[in-house]
Amino acid sequence: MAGLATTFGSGAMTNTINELEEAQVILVSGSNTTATHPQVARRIFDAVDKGAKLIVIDPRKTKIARRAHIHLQIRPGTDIPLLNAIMRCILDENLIDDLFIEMRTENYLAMCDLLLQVDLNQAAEITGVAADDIAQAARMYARAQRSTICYCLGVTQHVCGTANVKSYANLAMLTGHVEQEFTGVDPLRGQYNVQGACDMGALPGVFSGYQAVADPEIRKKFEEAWNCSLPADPGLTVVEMTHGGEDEGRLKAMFIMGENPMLSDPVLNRVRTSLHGLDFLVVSDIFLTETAALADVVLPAACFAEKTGTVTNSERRVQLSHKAVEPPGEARADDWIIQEISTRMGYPMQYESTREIMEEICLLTPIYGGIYHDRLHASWGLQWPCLDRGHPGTPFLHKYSFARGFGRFEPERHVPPAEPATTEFPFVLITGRRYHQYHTGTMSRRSATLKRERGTPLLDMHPEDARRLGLKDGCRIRVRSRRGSVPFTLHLSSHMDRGELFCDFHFHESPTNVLTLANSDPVAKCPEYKCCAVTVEVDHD
Amino acid sequence: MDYDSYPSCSLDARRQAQAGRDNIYLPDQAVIRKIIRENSLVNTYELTLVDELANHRFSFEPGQFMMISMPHLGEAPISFSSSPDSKDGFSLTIRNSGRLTAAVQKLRPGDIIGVRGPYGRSFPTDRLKGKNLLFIAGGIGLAPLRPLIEQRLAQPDETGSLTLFYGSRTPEDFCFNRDFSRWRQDGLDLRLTVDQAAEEWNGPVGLVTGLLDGFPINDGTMALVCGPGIMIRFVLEQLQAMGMEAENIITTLERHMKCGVGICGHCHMEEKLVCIDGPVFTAAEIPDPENP
Amino acid sequence: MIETQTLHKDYLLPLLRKLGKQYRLVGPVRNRFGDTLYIEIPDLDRVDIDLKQQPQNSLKSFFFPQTEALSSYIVDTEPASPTQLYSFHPLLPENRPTLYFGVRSCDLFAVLYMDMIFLGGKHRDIYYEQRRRGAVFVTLGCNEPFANCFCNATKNGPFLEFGFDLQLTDLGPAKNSYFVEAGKANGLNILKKWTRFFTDATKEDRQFQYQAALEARGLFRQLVHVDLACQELEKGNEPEEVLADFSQRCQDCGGCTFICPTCTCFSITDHQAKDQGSGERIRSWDGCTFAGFTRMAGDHNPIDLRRHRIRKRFFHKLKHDVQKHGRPSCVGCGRCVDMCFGGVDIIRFINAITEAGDLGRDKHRGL
Amino acid sequence: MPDIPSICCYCGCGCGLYLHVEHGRVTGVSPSRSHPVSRNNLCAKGWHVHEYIHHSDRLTRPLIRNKHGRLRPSSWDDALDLVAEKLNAVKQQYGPDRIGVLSSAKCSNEENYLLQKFTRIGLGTNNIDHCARL
Repeated sequence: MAGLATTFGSGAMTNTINELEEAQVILVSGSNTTATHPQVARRIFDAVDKGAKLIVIDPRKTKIARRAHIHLQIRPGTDIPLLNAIMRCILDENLIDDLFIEMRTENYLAMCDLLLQVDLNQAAEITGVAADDIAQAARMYARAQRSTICYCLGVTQHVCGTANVKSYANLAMLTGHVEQEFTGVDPLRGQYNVQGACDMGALPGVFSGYQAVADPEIRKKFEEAWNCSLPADPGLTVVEMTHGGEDEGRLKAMFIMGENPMLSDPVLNRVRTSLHGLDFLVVSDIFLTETAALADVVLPAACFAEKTGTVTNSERRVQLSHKAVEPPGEARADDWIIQEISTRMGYPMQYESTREIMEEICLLTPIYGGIYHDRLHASWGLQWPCLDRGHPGTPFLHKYSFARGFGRFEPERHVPPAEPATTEFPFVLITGRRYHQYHTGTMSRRSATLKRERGTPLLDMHPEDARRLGLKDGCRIRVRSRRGSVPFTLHLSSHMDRGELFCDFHFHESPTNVLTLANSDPVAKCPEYKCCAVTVEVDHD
Repeated sequence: MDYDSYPSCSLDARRQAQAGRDNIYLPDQAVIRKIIRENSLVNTYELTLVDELANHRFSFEPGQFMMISMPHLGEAPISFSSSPDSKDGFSLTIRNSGRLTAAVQKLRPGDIIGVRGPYGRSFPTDRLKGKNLLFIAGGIGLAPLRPLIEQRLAQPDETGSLTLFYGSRTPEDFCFNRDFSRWRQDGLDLRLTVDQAAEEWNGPVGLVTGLLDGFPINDGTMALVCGPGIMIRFVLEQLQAMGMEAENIITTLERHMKCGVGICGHCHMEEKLVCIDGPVFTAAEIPDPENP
Repeated sequence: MIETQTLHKDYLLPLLRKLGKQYRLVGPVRNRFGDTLYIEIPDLDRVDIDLKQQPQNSLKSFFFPQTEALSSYIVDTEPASPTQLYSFHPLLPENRPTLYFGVRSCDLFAVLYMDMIFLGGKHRDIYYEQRRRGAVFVTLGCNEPFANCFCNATKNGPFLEFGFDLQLTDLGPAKNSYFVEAGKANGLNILKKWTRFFTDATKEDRQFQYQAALEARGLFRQLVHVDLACQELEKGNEPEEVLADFSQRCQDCGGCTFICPTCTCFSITDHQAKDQGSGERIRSWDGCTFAGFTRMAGDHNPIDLRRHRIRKRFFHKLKHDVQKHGRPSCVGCGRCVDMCFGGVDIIRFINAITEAGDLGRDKHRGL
Repeated sequence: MPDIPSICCYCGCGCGLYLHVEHGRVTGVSPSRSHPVSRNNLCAKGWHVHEYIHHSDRLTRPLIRNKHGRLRPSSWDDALDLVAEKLNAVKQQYGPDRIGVLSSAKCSNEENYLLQKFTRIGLGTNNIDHCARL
């Protein structure tokens, strides 16, 4: 997200999901799309049926990769050398979009300088992808009129996540594949309302609508509206909070609403220490999660079907979700809980409905300026930016000009993974989701059907690796990294590359994030979930 | 109770009562009288319906099954393993192979489980009368054949020769070994084989199909086969290769089931439903012989 | 002749209002998002009855809801208790006489199929029966089939010959009325009871209705050889390549089985209450496209490959039900078309196997 | 059986769906045909989104950890007062930046907005984040 914000000026999906159907070339990277964004995959399948070409960049032979015309099965964490090689091919074959670069972008010369240093054979060696395939993908992507890029956490959850994203943006700008309908760079957002949580300023450095807290003008606006004085320094990120450990100056109290860092955050042992070290922890959630079990106070919250409110999907579509049933027992919606706590702490908040809260959001958030509940009542949403009541919403971004003015090329060089495989830890572990489960499994594991379809944590391994280690399909194994070990059931899959492993993180009995490392991207602070060194041994317990 | 004779009973209450009686999804309660340990994973449970009248009316045929319920764990189909002629209740032989059956293993005499049934098509007992019967069983697959063996042994006048080839993983894994000497005394030719040899084992080692070589097949021979799917497949192939008519080879199959009465669709096997068209099939009737 | 009448369109609402006093009303309603669904109509004046679009749901969930509690149970949680308790108490749905109006031919035919599954065997399903008993169907013939329909090929539309209580046929803008046929006693009773809304049908009306039925058959946009597909499968042909391709496309959503008006498979699971001592046994829709559908205890799954699951679904519709019931159980409603994540739908399947079949014949002729 | 328009709570696709409600319980879902994303279908998670809503594990009462270290049911007033008191105490004693807040990608925009507002004015810190990165 930070990557796109630097290059384009806005970190959201540039197009709508439906536009994918009309693309001529779709480049999917680091996304097991059929499992994590089924509706996006559906558009891609439809587009391919209509004749579109599909390029997939992924270390695994995912379902979408098996559908691809070209699958670039890279080694984990080698996106940048691959993209630089692709761009070098485009440059060599003169497939760049001169006019676009001239009119809409800046810093092209620096980009060129970098590309001219790229050694294609070396890139093939680093990435593990044949130079011919790279060239073919480059031609395919560059020659089409309407090419679009979709990427997901496989690109961002690396130490060089931001640089990865910038490289994809570079590629799009080099060929002019952005700023139009049916073409762009689309980060697929993983969770229900992750886009909305960002938009609303649930981030340490910005108010709602990405208005920087460090900007005195903006702070003044909010201080006047809220009638208070506001702190100017950006706060801590999630991993900084949950990895405070025993440090001096660590957090003393936390309020966690509907999150489960005890499964979702890296190096769980450190998370546990940090949460244990708090003087006070309050968690509001719908179930007693692993995190709630550590709390001093647990507040029962309402789930999505028990309250009315808006959510924002991956394509910036703000939609109204209606209350269908009453919450169980004494459970209450989170907005009520927040208002009660705030009032009791001496900052009275009294909104009669979420409609009133939305009106305040509209007032203070330019990109949400015209998104009132009543406009959403009989429509399936408005896509921000939507500046005022009369604004129809914005299906694709950067029309006529980038949000930041010129698109900026940001040349990037290969950053090796923080923890490469070694003799002691010979496998590279990639973590991610399975189709039938969702995030930390709090909801999906309590669904009888989903539990039946995928009820146990699996570790995918190439059959040949398993043969070498004398392991059989379905056997109990233990995965060990420098930080801990976790039990899994082995699943042999020829969709893996040799030397690489894949596991999910939905199951508390196999807390994958005990293994992962805390190294994160210096800008976006995304932890490197897609690449850590591990070893596998038989589980004797 | 005949609700129609109670004029004061409202129409709706009458319907409710009627519905309760007709409700195929409503289990009865059965009490465990006795538990017999067969091996480390398998127990036989002797059960009686709690409702005395229902117990009195209750009857089943060899080859049929019951849907058993455990609290919070749902249901599973289990074949009868006792003689249909036994006076007090019925037996189910259950292998610990999932969450429900694992919970069953923890039960003690006096405990109650839910049961519905009997369901399914039984063995064609009339056709078997007077025939030379060859039983072939693997592991817990002997359980559904046991009622037939008991029934035939009890009617020697209407029974030809009886042979049982029974295979198991190890000598400890044979089920119903307490019956073996009685069965032999009563004239059953019982031959055992194990997959893995053990020190105290003098009998043959190998698959149960190995025992079939040279077995005399004639027009009056019928085979009854039950065991793991893969075993059924190979035994059926071999028996037919030995010249047996497919109609004379009878087996009983296992599938995932939810309703047991032909509605839920889980046990579809090509055009047949294992719960009502089976579980007993002749080799000629098995819709998908590759995958029994 | 009382069996055939006409109903002026102006009288439809007044008639429904009268019928609404006797029955719960269910009909196709267009909501504020522009979706048309069959819903229960508590107040005729506050809904937009839509007889122009195909309802996106079928009537399936009215008789067979997606989840339905079958019974509650109580368990004795005291381990030392001498007589353990474990008893079940039925939770029967209430029986509400319901009039379903604006029902399309495919949807009524699907109800008749469900009747066969739930009530036609040795054991009746009383939960289904409770919801089904007393239902009256006022169907609407389709003068203009919808984009993905092919009920002409499955031979249960666009107009019905039996099964309805009343069947309406739009007699066009000039007449501004419906041709009404009574198919069963309930329908006839409505015609008799509310004579003031109806007019005897003329010979011309009957001619028009006949003509509309003929013309409708020419308006189908999908050419689907359901009968040929059934024949191909009957011959024992296994479309391996088609299934291999489909298994690469299928993304396990189960949507085709849920949206299908004749997919009736279900699962039954226990849901423990908070107190451990009680719970509910709940049945819910299930789909043969899910891997867990056939998985047995101990993880053995006789149908473990995705292509076998897809095969199971299409073969059930087009082969096994033909063998068992004499006709395919696809009613040609087209709802599964265009909704699949990977483009696997029954039209694609039928086209693939009938084209392959034709190719085979051509090759044969070539020799 | 009213059909309540809602948005699937699983992934970021944001499918529009109808919740079927019977006797105060959500008994099923169906996708919207007119919705630009769901277009008449949902994934396996979406089709079963109703299954966890009435699960018996749902939290139904506030819980407070007692002196024996166990979570025990309490009244809303007690729980909320305790939260306010403790957060205020930490703020007074150590300063606002020693409090951290995690908001949620599973909550609505209004709730996220309110929580960041509360964090910034009520607690006086910018220590608010959620798991977008995870």
